[in-house]
Amino acid sequence: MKRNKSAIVGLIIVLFFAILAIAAPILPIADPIATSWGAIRKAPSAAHWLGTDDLGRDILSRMIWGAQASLMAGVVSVMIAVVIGVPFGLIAGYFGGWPDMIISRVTEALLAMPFLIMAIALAAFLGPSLTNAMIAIGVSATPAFVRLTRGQVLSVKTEDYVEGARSIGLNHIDIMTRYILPNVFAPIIVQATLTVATAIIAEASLSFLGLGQQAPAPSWGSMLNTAKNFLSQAPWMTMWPGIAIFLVVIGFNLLGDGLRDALDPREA
Amino acid sequence: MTTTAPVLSVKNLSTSFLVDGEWKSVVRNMSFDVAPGETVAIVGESGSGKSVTSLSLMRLLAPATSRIEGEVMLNGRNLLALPEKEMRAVRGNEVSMIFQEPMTSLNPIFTIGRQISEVLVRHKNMSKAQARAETVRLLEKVRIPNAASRFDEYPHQFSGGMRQRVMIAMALASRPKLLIADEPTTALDVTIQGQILDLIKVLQEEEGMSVLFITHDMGVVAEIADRTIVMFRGDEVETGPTEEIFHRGKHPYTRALLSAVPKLGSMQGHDWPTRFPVLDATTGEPAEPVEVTDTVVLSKRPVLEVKNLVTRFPIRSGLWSRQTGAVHAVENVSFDLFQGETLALVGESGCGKSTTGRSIMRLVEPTAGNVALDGYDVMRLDTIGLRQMRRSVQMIFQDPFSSLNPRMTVGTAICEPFIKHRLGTTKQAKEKTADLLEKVGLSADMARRYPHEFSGGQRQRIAIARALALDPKVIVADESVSALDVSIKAQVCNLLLDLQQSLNLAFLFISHDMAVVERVSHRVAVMYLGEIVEIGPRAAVFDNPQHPYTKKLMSAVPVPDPSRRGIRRAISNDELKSPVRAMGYEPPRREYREVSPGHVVQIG
Amino acid sequence: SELRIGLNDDADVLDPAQSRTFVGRIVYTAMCDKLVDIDQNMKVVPQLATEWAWSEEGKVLTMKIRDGVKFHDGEVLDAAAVVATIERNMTLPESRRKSELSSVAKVEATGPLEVKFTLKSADVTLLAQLSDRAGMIVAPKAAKELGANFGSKPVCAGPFKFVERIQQDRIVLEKFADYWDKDKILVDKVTYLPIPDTTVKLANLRSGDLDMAERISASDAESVKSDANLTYADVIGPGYMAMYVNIGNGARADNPLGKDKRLRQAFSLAIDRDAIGQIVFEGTSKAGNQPFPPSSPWFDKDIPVPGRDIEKAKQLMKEAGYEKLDIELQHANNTTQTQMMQVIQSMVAEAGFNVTLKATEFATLLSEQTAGNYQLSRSDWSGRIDPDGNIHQFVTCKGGINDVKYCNPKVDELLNAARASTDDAVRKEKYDAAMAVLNDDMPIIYLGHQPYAYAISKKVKGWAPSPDGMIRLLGVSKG
Amino acid sequence: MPVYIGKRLLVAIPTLLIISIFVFSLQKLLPGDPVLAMAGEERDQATIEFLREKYHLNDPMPIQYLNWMGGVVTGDFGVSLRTNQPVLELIGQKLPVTIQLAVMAMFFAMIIGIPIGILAAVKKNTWIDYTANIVALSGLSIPNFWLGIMLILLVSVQLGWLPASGYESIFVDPVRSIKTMIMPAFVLGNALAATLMRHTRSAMVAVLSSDYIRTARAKGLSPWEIVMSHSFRNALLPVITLLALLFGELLAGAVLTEQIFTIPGFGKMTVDAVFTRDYAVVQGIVLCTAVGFIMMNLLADIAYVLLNPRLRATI
Ligand SMILES: Nc1ncnc2c1ncn2[C@@H]1O[C@H](COP(=O)(O)OP(=O)(O)OP(=O)(O)O)[C@@H](O)[C@H]1O
Ligand SMILES: Nc1ncnc2c1ncn2[C@@H]1O[C@H](COP(=O)(O)OP(=O)(O)OP(=O)(O)O)[C@@H](O)[C@H]1O
Ligand SMILES: [Mg+2]
Ligand SMILES: [Mg+2]
Repeated sequence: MKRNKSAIVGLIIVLFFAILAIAAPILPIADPIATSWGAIRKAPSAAHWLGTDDLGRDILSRMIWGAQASLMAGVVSVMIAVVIGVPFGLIAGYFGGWPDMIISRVTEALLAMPFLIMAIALAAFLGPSLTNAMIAIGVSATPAFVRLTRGQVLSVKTEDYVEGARSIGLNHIDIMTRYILPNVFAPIIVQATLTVATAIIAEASLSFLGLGQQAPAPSWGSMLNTAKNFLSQAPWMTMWPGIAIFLVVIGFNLLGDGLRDALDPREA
Repeated sequence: MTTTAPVLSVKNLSTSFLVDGEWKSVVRNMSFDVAPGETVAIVGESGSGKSVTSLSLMRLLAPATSRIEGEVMLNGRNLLALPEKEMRAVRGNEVSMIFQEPMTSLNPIFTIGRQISEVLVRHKNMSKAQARAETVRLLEKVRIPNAASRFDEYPHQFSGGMRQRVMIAMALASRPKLLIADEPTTALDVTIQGQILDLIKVLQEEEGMSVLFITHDMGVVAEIADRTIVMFRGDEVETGPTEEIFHRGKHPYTRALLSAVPKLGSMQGHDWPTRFPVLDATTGEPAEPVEVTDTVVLSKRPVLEVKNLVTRFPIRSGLWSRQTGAVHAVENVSFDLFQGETLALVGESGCGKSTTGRSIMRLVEPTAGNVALDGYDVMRLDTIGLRQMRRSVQMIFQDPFSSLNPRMTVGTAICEPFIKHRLGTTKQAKEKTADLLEKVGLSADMARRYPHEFSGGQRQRIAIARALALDPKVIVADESVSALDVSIKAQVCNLLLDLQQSLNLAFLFISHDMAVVERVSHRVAVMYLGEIVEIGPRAAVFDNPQHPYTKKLMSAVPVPDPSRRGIRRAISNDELKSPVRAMGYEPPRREYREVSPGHVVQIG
Repeated sequence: SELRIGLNDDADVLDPAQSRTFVGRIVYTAMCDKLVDIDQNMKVVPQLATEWAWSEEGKVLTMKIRDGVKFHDGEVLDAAAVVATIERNMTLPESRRKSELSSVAKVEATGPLEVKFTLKSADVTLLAQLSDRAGMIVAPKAAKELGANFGSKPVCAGPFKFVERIQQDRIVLEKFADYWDKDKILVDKVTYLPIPDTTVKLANLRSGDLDMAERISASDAESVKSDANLTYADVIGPGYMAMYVNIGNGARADNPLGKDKRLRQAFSLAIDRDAIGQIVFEGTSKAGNQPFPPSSPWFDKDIPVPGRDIEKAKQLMKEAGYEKLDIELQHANNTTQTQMMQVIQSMVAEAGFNVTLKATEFATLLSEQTAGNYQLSRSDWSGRIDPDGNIHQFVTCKGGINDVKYCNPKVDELLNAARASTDDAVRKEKYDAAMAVLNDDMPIIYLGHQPYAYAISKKVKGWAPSPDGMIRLLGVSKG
Repeated sequence: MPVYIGKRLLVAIPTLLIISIFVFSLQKLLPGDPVLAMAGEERDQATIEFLREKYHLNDPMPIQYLNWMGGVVTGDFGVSLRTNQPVLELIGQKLPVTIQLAVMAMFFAMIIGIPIGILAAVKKNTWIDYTANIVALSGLSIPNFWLGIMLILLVSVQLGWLPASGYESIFVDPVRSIKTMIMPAFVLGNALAATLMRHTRSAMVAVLSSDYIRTARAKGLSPWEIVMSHSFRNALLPVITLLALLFGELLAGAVLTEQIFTIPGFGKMTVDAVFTRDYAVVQGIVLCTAVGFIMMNLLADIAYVLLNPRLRATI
């Protein structure tokens, strides 16, 4: 019960930002890319609730518009990682043998590859766009999910109910999707909610390489990146995106905990 | 007997749990005494509050979500009022406890020795070396062979029975005044159960301690307890000397409980399996037990023919994991099973019963042998054929808790095979599910629930319903009732018998519970170290056991008759013989003798 | 006493023949003396060469070498050493100095302390080249021994000698006791530390871990000025900031901006160069429209830095037949550039240019620019002492870095002529004429000139910034 | 055990081969010409041609690959295009730095993440648990550069306790070496702590509800003894794999942190090499981190097995 309360708090936080992101075009806020040379790096005030940035743009409005890119970057790339990583982990863990050998080796190789290199390569390959940034982040987050899933599957596949599934004549796909997958989801959710944070921050470094949200369109990550240069002159430029990322991370983690419990009929 | 002051005196003990923000009372107004040297048993069906009572005495429940009221006097001190720190000095010292699950109650990553000597270091201020010496002594006392050398071994290197003995050693380490044993033998098979019970009795005499023994096995109660407390849904419904309770139990529930107890030898004179008498727990009125009609069809070819089945699990080690040996789990097993017949497969833990069942279904690949189902050679089937075959043979797994997917509603679980084998539409599948649920005595609207929302007995029935979904001809029932408590055990057995009668099913009934086997089977096969050492009609095997192992098995069964309480088995501390053989081991050729028609015994 | 200097990034190979980076040059300033140096007014002054003379219409250059100069390893620096070094620069396969010395036909010792350069054709820019890496004289023995690996243990004749280098961490030099002008060496040890993050650089300065930091960010200027322990100094460098328009480099040149100079002029007019300086550089930079800063004697005063004129820009657009124009602008992915490009993006939007920014890391930018895979590309030129170095190679038809592939015979003629003359007045005339053409064709849109900004601990005495951005340490002490 | 290790090392060979092919094909995959970046501002054509020849960049890729691999197996990783330094020597310079940073960061991550994780598990669903979660997650979401610079400003500039940046070899001046690493290691470790904390917590929750913990309580052990001796090691088991993963990540380089504190480690070198397309260096680093990664995993698995007696017999 208590647990669900915190899940609801998480849901509210995430929804709050999601709604902001979606409603950005209709909210009565300033144009996020309208520069104002007369209002450069102004501290929060009545006119600009969260202050202005290095080009005199309204930070509040940039935060709201940026929510879209950042949430997308966080959620979509994690989804990509899950959608690729989990099935491969499932196959490696379930079948063992050479599929496992191949998947594990490639996973290890990918893990050893610096993110930056993969990102540049993908940027060159796929061309610059937010979508491709998400793909890049997703792909580089994948190995962790493969490993995690594989490890879980190894323990779940020895459960009696898996043998039970075989005994009623189910095929491998059915067993994997209906018996194993639902029972390995808990740690995957924990990992996914943690990865959301990494992904949001990673988007910034990719936009820097020309792969993510391109200037002047805002994202929290790239706002942070810019703010880095004005840490002492305009601390609020760092503060707001920092706080937003923090809240979203908390939100997703609480939600993840709740989701994990909700997916587990024993906890409900 | 209780002339001296009691060691433990419980007054108005009530326990409640905080569930969904509300206090739910689970144990109410328990009052009882335990005198020095006395053994008191608490019996009752699953969920009646036995474990909660014992945990309350030890104050081992999570304080945040539980509330314990009343008075627990241990040698004049109220345990419930002690500060936690002092309570810690009581736990494991004055009162110690043995838990139900020997497999999980020991920390897997510490040595046995350390876990025992910890108690001595903690409570007796012994040095490491002293504790070690004392631990070895204790291990010897509980008859662990080579105690000194096994001090540094880990739990997984011990068999279940030995682990339970380790738990006992641990509990006895500080020479407690009171030992609380919560179902210490339920998970064990009869031979080991017998050993453990005897061990407790002997030690109790030597140390003069009192024992609070929790169980739902009336046979065990009869054998061990001086006095018995019967619990029913959180209430203490009856207390008295064991004999009183057994012979003159007043409460209807007590009588219901007793009548449900299968007694070995009670089937003498019956030709066919017989349903258990069912008593109404509130009125205590028995329903007449009905003898089942003859269902066996001997005229046709057996539905299942097993010939020279061998299953071995390779053991690999060394460089490149070369095979160095094998577990000979099933060795040259042959038998037939006729339509409508129940063949029981009995034997001690690890003798290969489950593996036999799984090999027949090719859930493990047998090493050699033939299995014919309705005349078709199961061993030659390809993947598709195998899937088809599995429509005809179904298995009910040993453990109802773990054999259902915890994240699938039972409705989905039951209709899944039906849908996957394309036997009908979704609607038909729903109808079938409802029908099956009712058939196994549940209601159709339970289909939406998840496995954890059912009791063990109900879950076992769900497993049965699922097995029936494909209208199989043969059901392999692996220890389907062993883990259930008496009343439910009776219900499930009755259910199986009913189903056999109405659907003409053949059962391969795997069990180590001899009393149940006697009641439900037509024929019995006794397995020992992977081989069938004796097989024959039930009456022949039970009344005239030939093989020494069969005899040992029979004698180990506790008899629910308090008058036999003094009787001791010869205590043996032999471990299970191992079915592990080195590479190149040739199983000896076995000779068999037919004692009477169909009753065959291995003679060498 | 030890002087600790924070550099913006790490140097590359420490071999004057091979090195390419700006920070490398900063280190050489302390380690390797050159034939000639430049002074505060960018005039060439003696260093290892005490005097020199041009003859035969600028085809022969004779230099007198300073007497009594020793290399760090004790070897004597004489004419032979100079010849060896110049030849090394011209012939070492790895040498990056070849193009700088491409006009040299022959170099020979005409006396123990006299060197003669014979040129293929008149090239007055040579002197300026010799004031930089091409003119740094290295110890012949060491250079021979180490060959291309000279950078691992460079031996020169500067005031400080090499001690050790840990990549990305530090370069340590110590006082050279036998330096020819050793009285001016007032510190015992110099350590260069690459610290890319400007905030961190300042923090190090404030905590006393650094004595001096180069290229601090403009946004920190104010706080440095207000810090009682620090001094702020800046100087406009010889380089420029510009945007290159793809005029004729491959298929992507085929776009309105590349084809129609009116659009380029409109683009340039839509930019408020002063505002950029204020917003991005806090007023420390200089607005500009030519390859030389307005303060330079080479600046063509007839083409003043234009103010922003949106109306005119729109007018030009209309003439070219456009209301709106989509343009893709690639730029290096550092924050200052990103900021600057966003400013420009929003400025030119008012004239109807719809600019899409494409941040690229530098290596990619470079290859895209060379390959012509861009429409508008933003990059900087660090600048050369001689005006030729800022313009010739960019816009002459065969220019080595003519990435815009601009080709105008008239411009070629003017710029080649400017090279040949030793008379500054003549040269200026030619450059002005070329500038007039270029300003009209506008293949390169110049934006302005970046400052070199320094923060120096008050403990450091006797230091002033040089217009070439180098950190000269003679006469500098630390109290 | 030696056999097990040997086997693991053998299967590492294909992994390394895959990685070497991956990393080698980068030359083709990444845009940007290494030679252009090397040629200097003037990009002299002759120099460019010379460099291409010198570094065999004109050879067909398979030949280049084989040449390179041939070098690698004989211990020659080529030279840096940028600085002419042998790659092996460069790695030799950076590796100790990176390892020191990684070890110290791991130390911080562990002393923050594990105790908080344990505490949160013991006090599950209380305000302590919630606070612990928030503290740990804030470590994950506070930007590294912000924390780093704030620390520099506070600890170095204001208080003058620690050097603001730089690096000193631990063999030359251990005290200063540790001092310069404290802040960067903390910044890095702090970010990892969240992951460690969340996983420790869930492992610990599972352990605390197990039967043998009830047994331990029934023996009269104090909560402290139970947590420290009976649960901790058990909960550590699943965390070990994670530790290896995290440590591997650290080896691969903590670019931003190294940059802020100007620590000459792998991360900075990788970034510089990637940005200047100094492929010999990139390849060397990636291979080296891959080996490190494989070793860490191996160590983790060995630790896992050693801590888990049930598995001990299997290897
Ligand atoms: N921690 C708890 N919180 C809430 N309810 C509990 C808790 N522990 C036990 N119960 C409930 O208390 C009741 C009594 O449980 P208890 O474990 O004492 O049964 P038992 O008699 O030991 O049964 P069994 O024979 O199956 O061991 C059950 O209904 C159970 O669901
Ligand atoms: N997959 C396996 N790999 C190796 N050995 C196995 C495997 N399955 C079972 N065994 C071994 O085969 C033997 C027979 O096991 P089986 O499960 O058939 O015993 P059982 O008679 O069903 O015992 P229980 O009454 O405890 O269920 C045991 O020694 C067991 O350890
Ligand atoms: Mg119980
Ligand atoms: Mg079994």
